[in-house]
Amino acid sequence: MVDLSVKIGKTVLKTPVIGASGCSGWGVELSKYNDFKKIGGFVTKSITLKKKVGNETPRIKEVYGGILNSIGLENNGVDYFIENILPKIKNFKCVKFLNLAPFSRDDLVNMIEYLDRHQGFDGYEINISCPNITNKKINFNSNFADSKKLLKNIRGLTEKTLLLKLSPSYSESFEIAKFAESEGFDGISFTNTYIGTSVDIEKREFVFKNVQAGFSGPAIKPLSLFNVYKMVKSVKIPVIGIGGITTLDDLLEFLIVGATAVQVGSGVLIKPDILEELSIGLERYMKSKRIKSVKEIIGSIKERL
Amino acid sequence: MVDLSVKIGKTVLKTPVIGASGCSGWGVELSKYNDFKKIGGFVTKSITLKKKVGNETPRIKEVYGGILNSIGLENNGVDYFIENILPKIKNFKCVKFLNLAPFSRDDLVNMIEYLDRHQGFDGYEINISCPNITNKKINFNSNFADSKKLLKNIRGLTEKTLLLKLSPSYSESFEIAKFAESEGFDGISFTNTYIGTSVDIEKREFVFKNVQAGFSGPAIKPLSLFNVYKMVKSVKIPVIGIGGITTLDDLLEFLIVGATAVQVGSGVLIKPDILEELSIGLERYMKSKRIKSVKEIIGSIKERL
Amino acid sequence: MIEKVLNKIFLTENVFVLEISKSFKENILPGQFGSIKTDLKDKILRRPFTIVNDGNRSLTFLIKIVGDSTENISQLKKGDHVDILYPLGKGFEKDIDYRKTLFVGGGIGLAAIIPFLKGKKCYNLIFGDREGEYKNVLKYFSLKGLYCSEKNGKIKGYPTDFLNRYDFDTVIGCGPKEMLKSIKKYCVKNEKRFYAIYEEIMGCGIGLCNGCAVKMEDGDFVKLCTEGPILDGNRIIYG
Amino acid sequence: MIEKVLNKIFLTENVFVLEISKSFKENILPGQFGSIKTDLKDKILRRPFTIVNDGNRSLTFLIKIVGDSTENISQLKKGDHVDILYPLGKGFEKDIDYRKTLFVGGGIGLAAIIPFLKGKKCYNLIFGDREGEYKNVLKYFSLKGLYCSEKNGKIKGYPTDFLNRYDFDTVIGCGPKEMLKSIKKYCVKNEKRFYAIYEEIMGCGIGLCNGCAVKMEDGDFVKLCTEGPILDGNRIIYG
Ligand SMILES: Cc1cc2nc3c(=O)[nH]c(=O)nc-3n(C[C@H](O)[C@H](O)[C@H](O)COP(=O)(O)OP(=O)(O)OC[C@H]3O[C@@H](n4cnc5c(N)ncnc54)[C@H](O)[C@@H]3O)c2cc1C
Ligand SMILES: Cc1cc2nc3c(=O)[nH]c(=O)nc-3n(C[C@H](O)[C@H](O)[C@H](O)COP(=O)(O)OP(=O)(O)OC[C@H]3O[C@@H](n4cnc5c(N)ncnc54)[C@H](O)[C@@H]3O)c2cc1C
Ligand SMILES: Cc1cc2nc3c(=O)[nH]c(=O)nc-3n(C[C@H](O)[C@H](O)[C@H](O)COP(=O)(O)O)c2cc1C
Ligand SMILES: Cc1cc2nc3c(=O)[nH]c(=O)nc-3n(C[C@H](O)[C@H](O)[C@H](O)COP(=O)(O)O)c2cc1C
Ligand code: FES
Ligand code: FES
Repeated sequence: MVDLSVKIGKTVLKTPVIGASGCSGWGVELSKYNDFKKIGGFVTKSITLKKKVGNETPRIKEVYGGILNSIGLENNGVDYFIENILPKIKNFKCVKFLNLAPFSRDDLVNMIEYLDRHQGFDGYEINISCPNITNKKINFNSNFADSKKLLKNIRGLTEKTLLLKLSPSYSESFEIAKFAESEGFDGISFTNTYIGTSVDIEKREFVFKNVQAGFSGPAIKPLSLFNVYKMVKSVKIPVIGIGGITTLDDLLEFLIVGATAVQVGSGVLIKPDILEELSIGLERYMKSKRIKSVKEIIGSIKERL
Repeated sequence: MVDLSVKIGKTVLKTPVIGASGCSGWGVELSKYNDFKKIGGFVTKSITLKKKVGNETPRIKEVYGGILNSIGLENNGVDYFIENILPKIKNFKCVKFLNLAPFSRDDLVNMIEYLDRHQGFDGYEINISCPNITNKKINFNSNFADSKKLLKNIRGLTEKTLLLKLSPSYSESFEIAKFAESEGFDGISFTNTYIGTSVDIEKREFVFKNVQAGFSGPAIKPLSLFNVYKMVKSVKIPVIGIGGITTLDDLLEFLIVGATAVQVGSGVLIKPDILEELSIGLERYMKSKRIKSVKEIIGSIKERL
Repeated sequence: MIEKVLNKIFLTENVFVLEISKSFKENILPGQFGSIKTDLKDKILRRPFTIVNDGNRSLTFLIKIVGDSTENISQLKKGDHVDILYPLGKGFEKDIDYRKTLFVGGGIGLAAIIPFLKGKKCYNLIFGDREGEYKNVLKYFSLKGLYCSEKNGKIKGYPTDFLNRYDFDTVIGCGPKEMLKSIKKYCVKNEKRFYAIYEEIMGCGIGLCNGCAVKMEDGDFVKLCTEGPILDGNRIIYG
Repeated sequence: MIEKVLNKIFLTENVFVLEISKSFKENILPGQFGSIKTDLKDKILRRPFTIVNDGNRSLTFLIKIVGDSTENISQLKKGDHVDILYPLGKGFEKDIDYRKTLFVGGGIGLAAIIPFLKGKKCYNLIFGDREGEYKNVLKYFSLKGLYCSEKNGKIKGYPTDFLNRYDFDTVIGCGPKEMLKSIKKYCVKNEKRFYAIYEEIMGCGIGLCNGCAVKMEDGDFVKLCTEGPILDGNRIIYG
């Protein structure tokens, strides 16, 4: 038998394939298309302290090779999640991370304190890198000092696995990742979407009311592959590689440069059973190459020094 | 008749469509595929002071929706250019910019002093943003102070049109652009390629010896469109929009967000007559919409304040 | 889910009927749709199409060519494979009093109305056909109703100009946003119920992405793909 | 340049002959190639293929399916359009003393040799056919020579094992890099001339991008697409 399992903090995932936040809904829809016993897990849609109405439409636009999205973290807040959604996903057989999108340090502390009293999930992915929130003040990822204040002593609030999700658009991300490592975070989810835009030529207007939107999908894979390699070189804690993964080759490339696991976002929107398909594909590849454990692949890149 | 002409510094281009550096060779090959009287112009391959041998092969790899390249500024140096190439391109009927890739301030000063004694070209595009030169010391674009030292008082060396080519990978690019504006540069060419990579799964090696390579083509258009919009907001001098332009719609999007002209790179490698085709396409579009001058399109985006 | 093309008939220059095999046994309710992924490599998202007829061994779609994907689908031949997720969306389960209900269709929006009229003898239908292209479509599905068109055709005008000719308490309508907007105005003023079969660009089509949000009057957003596509037309804020 | 498919014949399971119309009047020299852009939306670069025969109203190619673009080209039907730039590359203009010249082909590399042998009665040809798939290809182009294959076939071994059977002063060879490498070793040792028809991944194919560089012994790089594809095989450093 081949061993596809990977460990991040206290969490052991059966396979390194995870559904990315915002593209996995609350897992309920996803469970109809994937056998949860055969995938690593998924990350929930971003949860904010209070209910958050999303951005104006259009929120999504297909462009050559990818998707521009400006959803705006639409969700019903942490209380609604605890009452209506957690009960439904508690018994899902795969790993579940809750993505938290704080607008202040208090938000973050309150959310973790509310949630940590409950069971049925494996940890938190703190999202400080949403490109669709125009209020600059709370764009932590772009400012090292703000991020430090936000993340200081968060570790002490929970025993559960703690991940930090970062954006590729700010060089500060690498410093912030090192700080999170020193604060005891268990892993870095890298990257969130890239900042792009689109123009409606007839109307001479930006397609999105916020002008900018998050760009994702196969078109950005070479960018994320390099970013993830750079992040693997910057921190010792596990890095979860994200960005344009839709095929087995993509998955292998990210593992080879050193990602401990990967997240698939846009890929799930196109093919909702892709998480199971990639896990099975990886298993077949390892059998055909007589690779006993996925750890033999992770970071197996021959460095040219 | 519709007026497609645009002005950058002292240079008037018949159309806003320019062949990008590195994808237009020395113009000689390009002249076989485009009627030079019907295009804006082209930028030559990067010229270095002394002959520069390019990187090891492979130097180019097609990926989903784009091209990764690690050419490494291969050229025969400024003397060879003056003796063997300039004579051949002097009488081409379109605008010609010489792209200079200095490894030091002396390089830049010497090159301009050699070249400025000659006629047959319209100006210089200073390239401080090549991602395929691994020697960090000369990666000016990543360091504001180094760039300032490099660009200080260059303006005085030439009356010809002076452009600065910048990379999207460094937030410093916007500060450097403002400094160039204050130093009297005539325009900003934005963006150079994005940094990406690719892995050979069987060999467990990076495809490119330098690990990183320049990513270009349709896949990165939404990123460049936003970057160019941000640059237009940062400087008053003309911005030449570059990045993934292959269709008339792409060209119109860049003009609408405020680019005075555009450069086409990868698009030329696919369709060498694209410069003429886009110029004719723009003319037809303007006639059908009864737009008399391209200036009515440039920056016509309705801003949402 | 991979299904097979059974039949394809062009009714007009750019509107065609597509029939594909049906492997799932679930029966399909009016309003439910399928979401097709073409093999165009540069098109990422699936495209949604109303299931016009559930022939329990086959599914029928009525598709108008408006862009690359619909163009690609129009070139499928018998036996070709179709990558489709179905049935999606919430089906219409309320009973309909056909004597008191007015169906209003505009252009290709007619596709969403057809499932309601299957096998029905008498119903009230107003159909707006801007360029007068849909005559064969009505004939093919043997639909009868007040046929109006701006350009040619006996009765000139928009569908909404003829609402007052009918005595009804409910409208079920599908078509361009301007048409739905003026139906809403009429129904709110005259206190009529209005079910709108709405169209908005979709991402996943199965409730994962929040990309298909439709703004309702209380400022809230509703997911078109899982809570729709049939929504309360009187509360939609038409963008 | 848009040409039309005139004829397509499969000679083996994945090797086919493609004949397209020729609108340019220029005559084609051995070694010159055409560069085809398929309509696969996610494939950016053109693919180069040797012009195997210049029939002054048509061009012939011999193509082996190795990936998406060659697969796509193999599905073209009569009358379909082909987006192709030609003639590219520097043609071989030296005259050849066929008695003193040895042609060596490996696998699909044979395609680059064929133009040299057109209409020639006697020539020396060694052809290496690793999996023994090319018999029909040799027959189709009525080529005769020493046919060797590692697996089946009478004569076992690599083409380069049989060089010493011939008396020659020049080799013209095309095939996998290992084969070219061992031909170079032999030719340098025995002071023979060696023209290698080299293959490397190309960008533009017309001298714009410097992407097709081939490293030569003096450390310099040579552009395969404009200065090749026929190069001095004794000076190439085979990657
Ligand atoms: C619930 C639902 C049911 C539908 N049922 C049908 C049907 O039965 N028959 C049918 O022909 N079409 C139907 N549509 C519309 C169909 O999905 C679009 O025509 C299709 O997505 C266009 O894809 P394309 O690639 O050909 O065009 P694109 O290149 O994607 O776009 C071409 C043009 O069509 C517009 N467009 C694209 N997608 C949509 C959309 N979802 N809604 C409205 N305009 C759009 C674009 O703005 C653009 O102007 C339905 C849409 C929804 C949301
Ligand atoms: C000057 C020249 C002449 C050629 N003439 C012929 C010919 O007459 N008949 C023929 O069948 N092929 C010929 N080739 C090779 C042909 O260009 C490649 O087979 C084709 O580009 C593969 O495209 P693809 O998308 O099908 O495969 P891809 O998906 O691009 O690649 C599939 C595999 O083929 C390899 N490959 C791709 N391009 C090349 C290349 N240019 N050279 C070597 N390996 C490559 C890749 O590394 C990969 O392993 C020639 C190449 C050159 C440079
Ligand atoms: C429609 C959509 C919604 C998303 N919402 C979130 C979100 O709420 N929180 C978050 O951290 N990332 C969000 N993302 C980013 C993805 O998690 C992922 O980081 C990004 O899309 C890159 O991966 P991909 O190319 O596989 O999609 C969203 C992406 C998309 C396409
Ligand atoms: C093969 C190749 C070689 C290039 N060489 C140079 C160069 O020498 N100097 C330079 O300033 N930019 C160079 N570029 C960058 C292009 O000028 C352009 O900025 C970039 O490719 C983005 O535009 P595109 O998407 O239209 O290609 C090169 C690009 C490619 C693809
Ligand atoms: S389209 Fe994704 S949630 Fe409705
Ligand atoms: S392939 Fe572009 S220069 Fe040879």
